[in-house]
Amino acid sequence: MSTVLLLLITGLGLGALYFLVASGLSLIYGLMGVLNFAHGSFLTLGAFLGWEFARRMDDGSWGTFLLSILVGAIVGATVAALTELLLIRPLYLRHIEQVLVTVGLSLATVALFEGIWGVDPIFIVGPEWLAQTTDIGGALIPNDRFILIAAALLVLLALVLFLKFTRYGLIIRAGVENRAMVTALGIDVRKAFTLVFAIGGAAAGIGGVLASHYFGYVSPLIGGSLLIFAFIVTVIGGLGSLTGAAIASVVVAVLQQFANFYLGGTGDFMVVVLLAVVLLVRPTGLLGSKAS
Amino acid sequence: MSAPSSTAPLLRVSGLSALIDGQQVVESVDFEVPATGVTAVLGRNGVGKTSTLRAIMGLITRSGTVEFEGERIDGLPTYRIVQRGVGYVPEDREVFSQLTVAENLRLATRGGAPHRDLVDELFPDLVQRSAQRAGSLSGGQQQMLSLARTLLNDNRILLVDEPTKGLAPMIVQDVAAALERAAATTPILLVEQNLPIVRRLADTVVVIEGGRVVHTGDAGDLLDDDERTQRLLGVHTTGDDDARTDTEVER
Amino acid sequence: MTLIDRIRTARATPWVIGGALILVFALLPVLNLSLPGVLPGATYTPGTLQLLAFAMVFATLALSYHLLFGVAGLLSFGHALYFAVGAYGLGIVLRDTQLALVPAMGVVLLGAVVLAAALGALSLRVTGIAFAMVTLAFAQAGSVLVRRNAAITNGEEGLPLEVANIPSELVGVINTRNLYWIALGMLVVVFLIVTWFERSRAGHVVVAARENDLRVRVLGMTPFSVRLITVVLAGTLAALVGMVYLLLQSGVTPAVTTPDFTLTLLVIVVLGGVGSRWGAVVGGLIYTLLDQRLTALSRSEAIADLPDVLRIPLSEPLFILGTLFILVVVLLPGGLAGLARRATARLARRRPESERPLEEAR
Amino acid sequence: GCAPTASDPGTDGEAQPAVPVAVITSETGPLAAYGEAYLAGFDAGLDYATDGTGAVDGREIDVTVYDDAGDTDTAVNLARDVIGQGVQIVAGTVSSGIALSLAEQAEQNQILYIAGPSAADAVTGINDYTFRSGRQTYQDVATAGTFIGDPAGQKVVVFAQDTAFGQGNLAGVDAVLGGAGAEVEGILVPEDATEFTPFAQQILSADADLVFVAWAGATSAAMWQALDQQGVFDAIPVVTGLGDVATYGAYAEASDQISFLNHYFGGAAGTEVEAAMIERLDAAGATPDLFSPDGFVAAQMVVQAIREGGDDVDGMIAALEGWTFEGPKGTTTIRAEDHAVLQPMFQARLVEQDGTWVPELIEIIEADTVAPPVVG
Amino acid sequence: MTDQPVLAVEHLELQIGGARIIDDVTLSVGSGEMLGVIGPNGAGKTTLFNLMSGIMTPTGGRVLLRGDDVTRLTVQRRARAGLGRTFQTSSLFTGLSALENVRLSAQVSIGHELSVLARPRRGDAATSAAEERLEEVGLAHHAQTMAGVLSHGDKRKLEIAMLLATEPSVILLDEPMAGVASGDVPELVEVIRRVHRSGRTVLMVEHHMDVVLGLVDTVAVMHHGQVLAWDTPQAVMADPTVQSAYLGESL
Ligand SMILES: Nc1ncnc2c1ncn2[C@@H]1O[C@H](COP(=O)(O)OP(=O)(O)OP(=O)(O)O)[C@@H](O)[C@H]1O
Ligand SMILES: Nc1ncnc2c1ncn2[C@@H]1O[C@H](COP(=O)(O)OP(=O)(O)OP(=O)(O)O)[C@@H](O)[C@H]1O
Ligand SMILES: [Mg+2]
Ligand SMILES: [Mg+2]
Repeated sequence: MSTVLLLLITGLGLGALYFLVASGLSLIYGLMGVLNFAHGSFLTLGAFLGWEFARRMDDGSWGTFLLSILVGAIVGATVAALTELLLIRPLYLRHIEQVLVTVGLSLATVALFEGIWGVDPIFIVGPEWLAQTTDIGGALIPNDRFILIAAALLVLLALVLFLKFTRYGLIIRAGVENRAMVTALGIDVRKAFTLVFAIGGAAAGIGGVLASHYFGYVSPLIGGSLLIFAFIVTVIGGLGSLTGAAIASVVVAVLQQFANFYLGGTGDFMVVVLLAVVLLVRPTGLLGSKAS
Repeated sequence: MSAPSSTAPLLRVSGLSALIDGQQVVESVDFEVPATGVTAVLGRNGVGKTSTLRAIMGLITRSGTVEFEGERIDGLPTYRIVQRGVGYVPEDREVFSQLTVAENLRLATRGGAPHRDLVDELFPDLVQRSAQRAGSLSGGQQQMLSLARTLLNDNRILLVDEPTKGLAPMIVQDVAAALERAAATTPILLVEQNLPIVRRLADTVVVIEGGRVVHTGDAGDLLDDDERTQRLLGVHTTGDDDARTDTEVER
Repeated sequence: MTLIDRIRTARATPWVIGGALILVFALLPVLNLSLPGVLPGATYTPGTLQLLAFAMVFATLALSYHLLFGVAGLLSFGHALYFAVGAYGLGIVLRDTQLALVPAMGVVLLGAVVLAAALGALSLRVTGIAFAMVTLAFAQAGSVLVRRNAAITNGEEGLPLEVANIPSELVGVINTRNLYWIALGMLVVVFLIVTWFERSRAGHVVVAARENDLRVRVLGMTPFSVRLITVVLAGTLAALVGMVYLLLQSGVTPAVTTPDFTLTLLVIVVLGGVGSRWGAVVGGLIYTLLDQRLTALSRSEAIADLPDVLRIPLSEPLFILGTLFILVVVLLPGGLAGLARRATARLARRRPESERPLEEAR
Repeated sequence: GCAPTASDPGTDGEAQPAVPVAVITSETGPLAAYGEAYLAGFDAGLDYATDGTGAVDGREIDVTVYDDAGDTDTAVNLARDVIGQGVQIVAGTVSSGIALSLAEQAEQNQILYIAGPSAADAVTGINDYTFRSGRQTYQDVATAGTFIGDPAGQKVVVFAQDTAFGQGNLAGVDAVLGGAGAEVEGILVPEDATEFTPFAQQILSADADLVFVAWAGATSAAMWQALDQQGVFDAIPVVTGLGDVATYGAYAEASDQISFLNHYFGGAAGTEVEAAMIERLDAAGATPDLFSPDGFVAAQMVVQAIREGGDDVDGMIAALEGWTFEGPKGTTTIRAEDHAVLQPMFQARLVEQDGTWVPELIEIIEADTVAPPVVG
Repeated sequence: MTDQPVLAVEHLELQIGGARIIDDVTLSVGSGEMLGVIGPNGAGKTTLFNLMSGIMTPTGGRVLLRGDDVTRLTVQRRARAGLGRTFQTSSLFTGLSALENVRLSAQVSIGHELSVLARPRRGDAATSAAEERLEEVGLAHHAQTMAGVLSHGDKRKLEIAMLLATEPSVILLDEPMAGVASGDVPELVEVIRRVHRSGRTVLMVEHHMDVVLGLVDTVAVMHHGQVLAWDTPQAVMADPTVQSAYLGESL
């Protein structure tokens, strides 16, 4: 049944992309309680600068491709850290305002990108191999899906290790609940917050470069179009649970694939229904522990 | 005014004022904490005891000078002040309710955990519940955790805000004993409503009213002076008031 | 100062100012005032009246959103849905039935009440960010339905207003002033309704439930019911606004069903100052005027001659708007209402802390 | 005439006042590029039609351009503003949704409206006051039909997005080719889908004689890649519409395997008027593109309306209805019954030239061959 | 212990993840009676109150209010049936003024509290009732202060004022004296006594033993989720198990 296989594996690839976008979002949201609307912009900027870098090199080589991912990560981390320092930090304790500032940032940056790079999509090419396919059980799977899946697994692993083996996870969870008390234990909580933002931004940057290869173009709207799915995935997965986000990414993407194909293009609709059902049945999401 | 002491005071507060949302809650407070013993801050509800402690810790915006070991710390951020060895036990427990007991303690640990044994001995309940979320602890258990977080580390001074509130009489005795022990090496600035405890621990008292210091002096002198205690704290320390407020644990 | 005192004394002045403002606004169509740069022409010209009416529609919509977000503390990402129900509902009823305008509006309002009650009851089973996401989901589903069912809604291309059963006084550019007065009237009425609700017992309880849900229950009240009342009221008012919008714009497109549209409302309410009715109104007016006029500004000669680093950002209206919004959030806590309050406080010497009105203490 | 406001100056005895014309189109927003091409074409057309004077019979044409930013509300507000100021001629906009709203305003206020490159068939025949200056979806589809010779007995798959545009195309193909005996099947992909591989599989299994792809927007690159990867091009001939210059890169590997129907590309028509248009565009630093003729023709229509109709809207309408003239694409007729613009269309292919893809004409399709049926 | 208990629990049980927080508890209070609940920290006192008031649902057993089984009723239904409580950690409408807090509570007892049409006014029944209550607990001077910024002790007093304003017939007080300045304790004791004498049934958790002993008719001692003793104060105090489990060695 090669169609089912095709739907499953491409669904997995799409899920990997969702997770790459959602991971940073989930990290920031889960730890800091900031629903980062500007996350899409981090992603877009990563994609654009990754492309700007790649086109200055000899297009199409693997080295360029990998370096452009690195560029995306660095760019994402830098803007995210700056955002935290300049916009989020001054709004300490004002959660809603923190969210709003990111809304404003996303509006402004998308407009700015349009001013700089124009509104039209810019079509891009990567290494030859990415555009080719691999035959798996009769299904021709585009190769870039494998890259996406591998990258998503690496990011998941890296984030889980970061949270498990450093104190930052603890500091930030405590800091979100009662920031003053963390400082009263002798800990500079602000540094930890900036770091988490930077890491989330780096994940977004990586996601951006890979997304641009998946879609075949970069455009100022590339981040925004993925953001809503990242939100949904984050919430379905459970607030603050990276593994939850990973599972939810795959569930959402596969559901979307199948519904689009077999149920007359109702993919988005089904995802929305899934979200509503999950929230009503289990408000904390699949793996979320704390109620909000 | 201050307690007779051969050494220089460890903590000197002068002209400390604090403003919260435009309201003066601490007004030009002066006092000193000597290098040993317990200094108690007393006063009725809402007079500014907690605010004074928070101002020293840099948790609210303040003006005036705070000197610790001869150096000014009033410009430092809270975490720097703590890193210098100023331990703080807040009034409202402020445990991290989403974290487990063990995580709360782990977070609080600064450079090893020199006094883990003391804490374990003092609050066996916590050892037993180390995997429980702090938010589901009983009120008293949270209070223990809050104390434990600070007693865990080596500190040069302790600022403790109503440590015995909500604790059962038996634990109150234990905590008092622990503080007494700690005070032998680490001076304590203590806010406490339980006068028998104050009488047992404190050497010096600072009485606050309306955000100002209205009395500083020897603890015993004040508590033995019924008329003055009545005036400053609204309590009879002797006599037979029918609520017998001060004899709570003495029997 | 408590609510009760506020009703009695301190708020008398704003009401007087408000009355005067209403009068001035009501007279604008017969006056010849100009505000170059802000308004496209003199106040009696249809273009200006149209713009002002459009801005008032948004101000009113922001007021209804204020009920949810500012009063009940419910962060909704789906308020656009009810606005769309009003606009699309009226458009469809007018097209497919022979009902006259007023009965048609009645039918749609009824529909909005039912829908708000049903969806509200469902989504209020969760709170906080989960509530935001459920409302987002419902609105998103609505948006998909509107875009996909082209046979009913005309899909992407938008639904035009069928004018056959509409009084001719409401059709055409010459009659813009009538629509303007309707928009103004609606703004005033909705403002009064919102004010009344906030000061009613239920209004107080919903604020209390925002502060401490469990406490409300322990006192023997049901936060759910009072929140549902708020959601239904806000949804119905939004539908009303949607209907006036349809009349004013002679049509509606799926753009008003998107979460982005709700986000705009959020931006407006914050710009004006969360919790402040006046803030919502002023925020709505200013935002819409900026939104509509910045495009003209960004095309101007002055900007075209600037060097690239300045020209590129400044020729993007959304960039200016977004940046402005960020600045307000970061630098002006409490939005415009907060600014106004601080200014008056400075004038009247420092007001004691205890006089902070209910809304701002969050 | 029906002057909309009392303050309308009408015709005083003094020297001829300028004729105000409002052009409302996207200069910013998602369709800004189309708007730019349209405006450049409009300027060129005005220059051409007035012989460089910018005036008709000594009356200055006073064109003001407004930016609707791709937003319907903004466009309606602008329209009502200019109508309030007494403007009787409004042209432009690149989005069908906005065009329909403006058509509504034109009817309510009885002014002349000439829609821009908005392709929706619904604009045709919508009301007496609304005209268009470009082609409509039906003409695209009909052009696609010219690729399969005799449609009878052939199977055609329409691969499109599930949007008004896509559904319009499917309906069009069904009418044009289905009517001529072809079996038409639609594969409609949800607008927001990002993964097209399974749909490419679906095309293959449909086993058709021709695939007509109607696609707009940024996802086209990924869509074409999916078709290529799954081997659709090797199996079935593929036809689609050739978009503006910016999209030439979207077909990538697949470029030379696709047959294109085309509304216009620079140099397609080879007419004198086209040469005049390109000359003026070049002078203004613009490139001839998909929607240059739409602007150009709009300006020609404006000039015609003013020349023949003066200040009277009904007169303008009468002047345009049934008007046949030489446009940049060739001989063009505005059909009196429903204001459809009958015009030649093109078949094209992409060829590689100096590392980029450029269009090359295959054949010009006569206006009559692709004329839409009369509305109403 | 009277013939018709106003509030009773029978074989009440609560298990969370294998831990028995409440273990087969049977207790009852007769009309107009005052029951003190004491016990070490974490014994399950607050949990017992949570089960009684409906904030938590038991895994076994029943809660009876005036003979009716209310085990499955919501918090608000029980509150409407006259069951009122305070919280160990103050739970207030922090963004509303003290008066507003109490007025909302009074609104409930007066009725039509969810009316969209009725508006509260100065001098209406709810408002004057609220003002009286604030006066009663000694918070009149803070009527306009935001509840969230009140000092700790003042919050405790506000809790009681809110409770009284709902005119409950059965009252659960969870450590009402914790954090109240010793000078103000007698006054609050007096308030509670007055409330009790007006015919209300009171259950009180409190660690201030002399407050408990001075007020209550009966004492229940809890330990590890069980009722260790349930008797007159004198008998309970004399019980050696209670001594060792709760009071510790006296000074
Ligand atoms: N955020 C705030 N805004 C305004 N006033 C405040 C704020 N926080 C505290 N206050 C006021 O400051 C005063 C001092 O409070 P503080 O908590 O220091 O008192 P306290 O002496 O510790 O009282 P208690 O014995 O009840 O704990 C109180 O009157 C309180 O209302
Ligand atoms: N989820 C849980 N897992 C394990 N134990 C729990 C859980 N939730 C509560 N507990 C325990 O249940 C016990 C009951 O707590 P409760 O708050 O009723 O005590 P309390 O008698 O009121 O004590 P205090 O005097 O300190 O307020 C505590 O020991 C607490 O740690
Ligand atoms: Mg205090
Ligand atoms: Mg307790």
